[in-house]
Formats: sequence, structure tokens, C-alpha cells
Amino acid sequence: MPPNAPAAAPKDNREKLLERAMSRHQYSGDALIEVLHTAQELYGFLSPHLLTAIAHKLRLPPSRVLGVASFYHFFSLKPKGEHTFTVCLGTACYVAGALGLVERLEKRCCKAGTTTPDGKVSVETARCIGSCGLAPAVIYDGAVLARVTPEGLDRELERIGAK
Amino acid sequence: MSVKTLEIDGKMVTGMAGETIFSVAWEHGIHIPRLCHIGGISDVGACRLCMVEVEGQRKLQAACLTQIEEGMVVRTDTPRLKAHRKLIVELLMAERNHICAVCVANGACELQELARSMGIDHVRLRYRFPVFPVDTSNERFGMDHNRCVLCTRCVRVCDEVEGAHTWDVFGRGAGSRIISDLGEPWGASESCTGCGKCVQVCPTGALFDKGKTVAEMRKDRGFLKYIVTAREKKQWIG
Amino acid sequence: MTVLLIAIGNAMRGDDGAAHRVIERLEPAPGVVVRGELQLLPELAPEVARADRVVFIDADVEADEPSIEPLEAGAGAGTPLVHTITPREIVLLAGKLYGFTGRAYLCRLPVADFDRDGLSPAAEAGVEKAVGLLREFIR
Amino acid sequence: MPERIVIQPVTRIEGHAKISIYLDDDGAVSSAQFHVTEFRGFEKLCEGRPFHEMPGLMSRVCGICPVSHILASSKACDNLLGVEVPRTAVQQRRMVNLAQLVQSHALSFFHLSAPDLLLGMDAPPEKRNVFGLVERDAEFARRGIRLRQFGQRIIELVGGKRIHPSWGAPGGVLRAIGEAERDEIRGWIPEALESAEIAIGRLKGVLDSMAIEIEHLGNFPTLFLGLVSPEGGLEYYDGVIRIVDGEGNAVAEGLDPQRYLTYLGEASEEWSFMKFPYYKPLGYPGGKYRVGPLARMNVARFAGTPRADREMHEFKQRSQGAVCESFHYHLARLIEILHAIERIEEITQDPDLLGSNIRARAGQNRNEGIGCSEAPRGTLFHHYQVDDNGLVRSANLLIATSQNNLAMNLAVEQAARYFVSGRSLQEGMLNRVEAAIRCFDPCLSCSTHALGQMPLVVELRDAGGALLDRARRG
Repeated sequence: MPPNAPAAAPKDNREKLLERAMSRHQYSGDALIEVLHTAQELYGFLSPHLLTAIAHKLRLPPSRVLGVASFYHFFSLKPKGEHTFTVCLGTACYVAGALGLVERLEKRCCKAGTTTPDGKVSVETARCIGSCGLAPAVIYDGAVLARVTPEGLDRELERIGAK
Repeated sequence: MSVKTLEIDGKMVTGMAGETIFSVAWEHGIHIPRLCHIGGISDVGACRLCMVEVEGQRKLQAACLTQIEEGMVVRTDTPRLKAHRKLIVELLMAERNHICAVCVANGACELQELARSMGIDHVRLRYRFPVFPVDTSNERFGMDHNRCVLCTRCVRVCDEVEGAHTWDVFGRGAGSRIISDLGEPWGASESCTGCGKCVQVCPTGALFDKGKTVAEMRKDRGFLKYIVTAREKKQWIG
Repeated sequence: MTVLLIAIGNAMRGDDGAAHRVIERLEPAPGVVVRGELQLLPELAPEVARADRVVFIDADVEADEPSIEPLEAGAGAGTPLVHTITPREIVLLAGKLYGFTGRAYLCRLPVADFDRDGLSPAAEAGVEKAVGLLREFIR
Repeated sequence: MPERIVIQPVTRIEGHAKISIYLDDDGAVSSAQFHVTEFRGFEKLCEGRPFHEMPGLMSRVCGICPVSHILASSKACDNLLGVEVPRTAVQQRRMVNLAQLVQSHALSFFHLSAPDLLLGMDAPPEKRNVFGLVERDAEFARRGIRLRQFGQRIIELVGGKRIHPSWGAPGGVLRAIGEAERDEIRGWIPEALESAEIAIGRLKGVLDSMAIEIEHLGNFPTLFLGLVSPEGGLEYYDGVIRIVDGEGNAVAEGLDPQRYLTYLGEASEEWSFMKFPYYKPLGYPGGKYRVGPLARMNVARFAGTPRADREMHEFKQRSQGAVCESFHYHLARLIEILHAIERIEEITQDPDLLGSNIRARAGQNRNEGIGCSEAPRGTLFHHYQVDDNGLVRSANLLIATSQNNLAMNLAVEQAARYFVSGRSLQEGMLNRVEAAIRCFDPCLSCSTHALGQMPLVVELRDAGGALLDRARRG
């Protein structure tokens, strides 16, 4: 998912697109995950307002909708930062020192799973991104960076002017 | 419907096809420990306390979800199962902040009773001491996440019996917690009817009547059988 | 012939609760009365006096192995502000005030750590042994 | 070089305590401090809890006087509900409070203090204990045990449990009692009254031989603070605060316990975890005051029961103004036992004691509640602030022992100045310094909310702070 795409779409259009996705599934409750995917792609994160709207349209209890949205890592309940670092913690990356990358990001930016207060950077972790040959790997704004070092992260952070 | 014969703990028993090991065992006086199961609502196999050994199967099976089969040989109380259950109760104790001595449900708590019956006099694991809030925004009831074991009885009774589905589970793993509606305070929930069924089925002091002091909370679970029988069979049992 | 077993300690303070574990694990037996106490208070003396034999079970950081030793009545060494008294003192009170003529014993349990949940391995092993010793003793 | 002596831990008091005695360049005592070096933070762990759980939670502050904490806590919660507690519950609460006073005072007198008092401060240490007492008079010692049992039995009969009863609750109590319980309590009374009077007689008989101790163990003017009934009599459950000075003149009358913050302040010192409350209008440390048995004898004008009135009248004759000798805490304690037994008897005659209306029900109507009652060791305040959902935002406990803190320090210093000399600690000196504290019967687990038992250490230090001698008890 290109992280900057949602902001580009005009607001009213997004509502329409979400409505179309729900309609495609005949507003079936079973399509909740698909609908949440579409919403996340359109808006970048799932606000309470959005979740309420989806719950009403799909005739689902709000607690179920939030329960599902909070269960999957893919969904975000808060706005993502301008840039996102997702550190792979799969076995190969872990062995190659991914934990040191998380530590560096947490030290310089914010705890994994959160976004810096200025909205600049989000730090995420993932199980295995399937790029074991590139270990340790980090997904930076959708692109996979190979054999990342803490110093490499420092350079990236300086380049985008974090902190 | 066909009758099936099987062996549980060396005893020959019979049950109807479709019945679970758990319910057949209980009908025959073999009481398998459980926290998430409660008669009258669906089973989810969340607590894993009712795990049993089934001959010919390497893995343990959740008795509340496993249907009986002809000729099955089941053991419910082996040393392996005992050790397993003990560890589960200890994990539950260590996961949240269970402090029996100052709990509203002291003396009437299913978790406490399980621990007692298993001879758990201490927990071998390091306590996590998570910080959880208490939600007393509802006018009549309170929810103390510190005492929740995530059995989801409240979620199911609210969905299946009351029909409101106010409760659900937020997040995953150790970060899970019970939420009402979109995670707002219980008192702000629009779907909650205030029926209190969740409070009565909660096995611990997590859901309680507001205004109860230490060791004062007692729960009445008889209503569930009454309502479910009334609904399904149009019989109002005394 | 009655035996009174008195466990002393705070079950919520790690190994301090070892004595309570011991009496919980002992099977009930005719003529055997068990009591768990947080601390000893003088009003226990009349009850001690009614028994033929009394065993105080207590955690002791200086014990290496659990043992059951005869306990002499006697005054403690100056406890000016304490709100509790010692086993020896209870025995003395029971004897002098209530005519206790039975025998008293102290069962010391090896312990290590009071700042934990549950028992340390050392205390756990001690509890097991002590249970065995006491079973013999009661018989 | 000035020097310092330290007694630590003040033998197995329920808390961790240390006495430091500082000597000046000439080897004379320059000052002494009574430190409490344990911290428990009970107030902190109440935060975020529903206030209805507070009486049960608070009973855990102390295994010696849980009832006092249940009561003050229940009263603070009554306040949050804004209800009037039914008379049956009030009578039960009064009775259990008095029962706790009897058992606590009986332990303090018969087991902790009587050996010093009745055998003499200079009796050999191996004799100067409860067993020396037993040798001297077994019947008297048995009476002591029975008196404690009387108090404990009432707590058990009414509260359902000897220690940490789950019985007090916001708005009232949880269990009604019946005729059987009441009759059993009544049955104890004649013997209990007799025992109390015998003890009083025995103590009065030896006071003349204790003139030096009476004079030097905490004898100084301070304020005295305690609850009194609206008529000015002894009162333990409810009432108004009265404060008198060393001359016995009223400094303040009819103060509302609800407004305690307007007249009581709490100072902290870096060398002790125990706080130092003081009477605000006189500042810190000028506003030092004493609470507990001696203070109650001084603030109340009368007892309100015949036997105790007789003793109290005589007690008040011991001084021109207020009785300022801390040593007389002991006698005051015995008079209180007598009074409490008489009051318990009165309560058992009240038919309302057996009612079934034991709890007033209401939702939360206030965000702030203050409960005040007299605990065995003095006035106890529980103060809670709760949010609109009834969760505790902050809790403050003002404990009897900490209110006596300034006076205890002064008493230790006075005793040290008079009895300690030289560069090493000797048994008789130590014993008197400890005895100064024992007058107050402090309960350090309450006052610091510390866990477990702690012994006493006394350290003697020179002016440069170098340790000269150290004694440890317990």
C-alpha cells in the first residue's frame, strides 16, 4: 500500500468508494474484513467514526467491528506517521540483528506500534515479510530495505529530518 | 438420533451423537474443570482447562468442543492433564492482578475455587502486574479488567441470550481486553440494555454489582438455564 | 491423646508461609488439631494447655534441614514493643497459667526468601520433608 | 567530639524503627530521634479502586487494629453516599470498636508494659517479662489473657472473623447479630469489669515507686486532641474534636472532624518515613499534640459510665492542668478498658442492637468523604476523594501513631538526656528509652503502613556522626 495515496484522494470521493465496496458485498456482515481493508486503504486508518459507519451499514455490533479491526496488525486505529518503518522480526531477520534495529528506532522515535507525537514517523514490527535473503529487512514506506544496520536507519532518519 | 457408547476414566458411558465429551462426562458425574464453558451458551474452547486425553490422538482435545464418538477412550484426570491445568490457572493468575483477599468475589470465584481445588498455593511465574482501569461508568455494574480472565462468557451471553452484543474482545494476545461498543465507557454504551446477565455469568469478580464491598459479591447463574429452556422449549422450569 | 499443630507465618510473604503449606498438606487424622496463625498471641495458651503434645511449625532462616526438636518453655529475650510472643513463651504461659503438662516441640523449616510469591525451592523441599516427619510424629 | 547512639529496630514493633542518640563533645546527650525507616504506601494502591472496596482493602493496613481502619473507612464511605447509617449498624460498629480497644489495650498493658511496671524497670531483663509476671501472679496474667479474649470474641461474634473481618461496609454493616451472640457477650462482662478494676488497682499501687520514670519519660506540655461527645464526654465512634493545652485549657472546641485539614497539617522529615502532623494555628513543630488514651482523658470532661467516671475523676487530680506525663498513658489505657466494658454492657441492653436494618443503601452522592473515629492509639482519619464513577482518586490516612510522632521524639530525647550517659549502651538506660516509646504503644505498621515485623535498633553516635555503640532488640 503506498502510504501517501489516501491523502491524495478527495474526501467525498472516498466515502463513495467505501460505499461501493460495501454494496459490492451486498452489505453482508461476512465481508467485514474486506470492507475494513478498503476503508484502511482509503483513509489510512480506521477512525471511530468510520468504524461506526461500517457497523451500521453492515448491521454489525460496533464492538465486533472494533474487535476485528484491533485484532489484525494490518489495521490501524490511529493515523499513521508521514513515514513508516516496519522492522521484520522473522527468524532470519531476528538472527541477523533486527532487535537492534527496533531498539534504535524506539530510542530515536517512539515505541513499536506507535507514531511520534509530531506525526512524522511510525514504527511497526512484522512477523516475516518473506525477504529472508535480505535479512535484516525493514519496509520503509512500502519499499524493502536490505541488510539494514542501526547506522543505516540513522542516515534514513536524518534524510527525512526526523526530530 | 443415535446413541454412542464410550469410555471416560474407565467408566462406560453413553451419549447422543453430537454431544460433547464435556457434557456427557458431566452427565455421568465426571466433572471436568472449566472456566469459559457455561451451560446455555455456545462453547469457544478459550480457557483450555477442559483438555482431555483421547486414546489414539497425540494432541490434547478440548472436551467442550470435541464430540463423542463410538468407542472413544477418554481420560480426564491424568498427571499430564493435572500439570497442564495447574499451569493454565497459574498463567491466568500471573497475567492480571488477582488479589483474592480484597476482591469483591472472594469466596465465590470460579478461578479461586479452581486454584484451591488444584492445590495451587503459589504461582511459579513472574506476575506481569499490568495496569488496567476499572470501569464503573455504568450506573449499576462495574468492570474490573484486573480480574478478567477473558473467558468471553459475557460476550457470548450478551450476544446469544440478550441479543445486544455489547461486549467483544479488543486486540490480541496479552493486550486483549473486553470492550463495550466502540471501546467507550460501559456507561456510555448505547447497545447495553442493563440486563446484568454478563455480571451473573462472569466467573470472577471482573464484572460486579456496583456498591458491593470485599467478599460481598455473589452470583446467581440459575437464570441462564431458565431463560434458555424457556426460549428453546417453551418450558418455564422451577 | 491429642496433638496440636500450630503453623506460624504470613502465607502472603513467600517462604514465611512455609508452615501453612505443611499443615495444608497433612491429611486429617483423629486426635490431631491444626491451626494456622499469622503471629502468636497469648490467648493461644489455653488451647495449647488442652493438648498432650504441641508442635509449633515455623520458618527459620537458620535451619538447614527440617527437624522436630523438643521445645523448652521460657521467656524470650526482651521483646519490649512487639505485639506478638514466641512459641517458648506460649508454652510457658500454658504451663504456668493453665497447667499444661504435655510436651512441646518446634518444627523448624529451612527458608530463604520472604519477598516472593510462593515458596522458594529450598523451602518447598523443606516443606515436603517436614510433612514426612510430622506424619511419623503423629503416628 | 559529639556522639550518637542508635537503638534499631525498636524491637519487633509492627514496623521498622530506629532510635538515634547523639552525644555532644562532652559525651552528654545532645539530641535523639525516633526514626521509622520503612515505607509501604497504602494510600497509593487504593488509587483507581471503587470506593466500596475500601473498608475491606483498608482492614489490611494492620493486623493489630483492622477494626479501626474498617470503621474509619466505612465512615468515609458513608459520607460519600451521604446516608444516615441505621442505628443497629451504628451500635454494632460502636461495640466492635470498643472491643478492639479492650483487646489492644489489654495486650499493651498485660504483655508489653506490665512487666516493667509491676516488676520494676531495674528488674533483671530475664525476669522483666510477661513470665516474671506469671511467676509473681498467675491469676493476674490469666485475667489479662481473658480480657483480650473478651475483646477478640466480640469481634469474632459480630464481625465473623478475628482478624480482617469482612463486616464493615459503606452505609452500615454486612451481618445482623442475634440473641445468642448478644447473650454470650453479656456473659463475659462481670469478669471483664472485675479484671479491669484489679489491673487499675495494681498499677496505681506501684506508681509511687515510679516517680523518676513518670517525671522523665515524656513529661512535657503539648496539646491533646481527641473526639468527645457533644456533651464533652469520652467518645470513640463519632463526635467532635476537642483540643486542650498542657494547662488543660480548651484550645479548640467542637471542631468538625470533616474539616481536619483546616486545623491539622502534616510535615515530613527526611530522616523518617513517618509524617509529623501538627496543629496548624500553632505551626510546626510548635503545634505538636498527643492523641490516644492520655489525650482522651485530657480532652473529655467525664467518661459517662459510673466506674470509669470514678477513675477518671481521680486521674484528673494527678495534675493541676492536663495530665502531661506520657507515663500515664498506661493508667489511661486501663481506665479506657473499664469504660469500654461498661459501654459494651450498655449496648447489649439496647434492643436496637439486634435489628435487621443494618445498611443504608444509596448511590454515590459526594466526591469527597472523611471518616474519623478513635482507634486504640488515638484519633484516626480516613479521607478519600473519588471521581464521579466512584473510583478513588486519592486517599489520605492520618494515623494515631504518626500524630504522636513529634511527642514520641520528644519523649525519646527527654529519656535519653536523663538516663543515657557514657559512650556505651547499658540495659537499664536502653530499657528506659524504649519505655518512653512504649508509653505510646505505637503501631508502626499503621503509621508507615509497613509490612511485617521490624525490630528496634538503638545507635549511639558521637558529634561527628561516628557510631559508638549499637544495640538491636527483637
